Amino acid sequence: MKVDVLLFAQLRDAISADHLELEVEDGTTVSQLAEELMASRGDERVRGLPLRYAVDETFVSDDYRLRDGDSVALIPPVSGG
Amino acid sequence: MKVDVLLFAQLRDAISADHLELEVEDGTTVSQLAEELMASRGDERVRGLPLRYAVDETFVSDDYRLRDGDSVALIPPVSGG
Amino acid sequence: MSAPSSSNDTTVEITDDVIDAAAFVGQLRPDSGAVVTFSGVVRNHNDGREVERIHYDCYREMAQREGERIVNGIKEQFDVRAVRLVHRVGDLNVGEVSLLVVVTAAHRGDAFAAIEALVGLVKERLPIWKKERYADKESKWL
Amino acid sequence: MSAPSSSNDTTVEITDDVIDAAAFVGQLRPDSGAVVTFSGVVRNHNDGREVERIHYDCYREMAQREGERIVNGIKEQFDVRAVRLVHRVGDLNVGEVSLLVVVTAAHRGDAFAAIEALVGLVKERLPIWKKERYADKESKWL
Repeated sequence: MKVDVLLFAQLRDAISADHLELEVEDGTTVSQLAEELMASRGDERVRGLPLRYAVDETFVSDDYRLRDGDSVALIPPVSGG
Repeated sequence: MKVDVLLFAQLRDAISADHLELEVEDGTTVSQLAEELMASRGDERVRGLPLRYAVDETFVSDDYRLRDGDSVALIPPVSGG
Repeated sequence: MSAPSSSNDTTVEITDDVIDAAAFVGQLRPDSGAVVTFSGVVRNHNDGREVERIHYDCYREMAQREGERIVNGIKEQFDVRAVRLVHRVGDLNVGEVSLLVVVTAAHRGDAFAAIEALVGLVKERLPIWKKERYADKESKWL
Repeated sequence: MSAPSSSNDTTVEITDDVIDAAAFVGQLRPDSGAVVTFSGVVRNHNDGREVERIHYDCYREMAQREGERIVNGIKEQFDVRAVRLVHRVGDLNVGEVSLLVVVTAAHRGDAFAAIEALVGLVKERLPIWKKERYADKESKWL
């Protein structure tokens, strides 16, 4: 199935994209998706970065299982304010 | 000896003056002065009103002994803010 | 506004004029990440009665000096930069600002702790008295 | 400023424009005696380095929605009237305001408690990221 991955801040810099359309296996969790992406596309700037995840503009837990068409954002530690 | 007494808020209303020059005996404390003044000039609006005292624009304790020429303010409960 | 006193980024002002919040807060320096303000606003009701306006009486010289003691104490007690206080006295209408205080600090926790303490001291120690005038034309010292 | 959302005296705004604090705070109603504001200001230094400017990246749609969840939660949890939040994103200079929040309440204790909780949640949950650019031309995501 296909998911849209949104990237921000240092992740956008490291992966040189603000979003990616990825093919993932059924049952993949958001944290598995992130791990695979970090392994294939990440660099030393973002490895080990603690991430949170949002689907449909709402935080989800690490073990949220992706569905076809989901738009998932990888959320590095926020620093607004 | 002579002291100047400053009155504010409901005390000014009750005594119909914003300050009084009073003759007091040596050794009189600020709370004694206030008690005598309330007995002679106060009315039901201010009897029992808890007071603090200031001499030279600085809070003093109830047993501060007045000196000749002191300017003493009777401070009803404050309500600024 | 009259007679501001300033030393070491602390100011105190007792004024008869409308408080210009933008001007008051505007003159801050960019070395502080957190700016917290507290405004006391004249409410249109109190204790179930409709308030029409209020009058603040003040022991002016002492309010100035006591205000300075308060802000200097806050500046000593907390890790903050600017501590500023302006209190309006005289006649105020509903919706107008009677008290404005500002605290700036590098970190917000210090600013919040300091401003709460500051407003508490103002309400406990500043020689200022409020008289409410109600819609039924009665009035009362609080 | 763009796209304010409003319901029941709560507003959230994510904007590219300069925050007009006077306009933002000015539209409050006289039923609240206590008005507390917090401003986050771009500091001229951080961690011992001289900061020249900063850039805020933002997941805009989510920041708007998460902001609304935060202010609505504060409004439910505390006895307050208005809860308002505006966050600026994009490029900011030293001394400019990045975040402004306002809480009004009948009583100051509620306003202080609510605004501390609000700013804490903003810093924990709003999907906004800051990149500092230093005087030596290096830059870093925080």
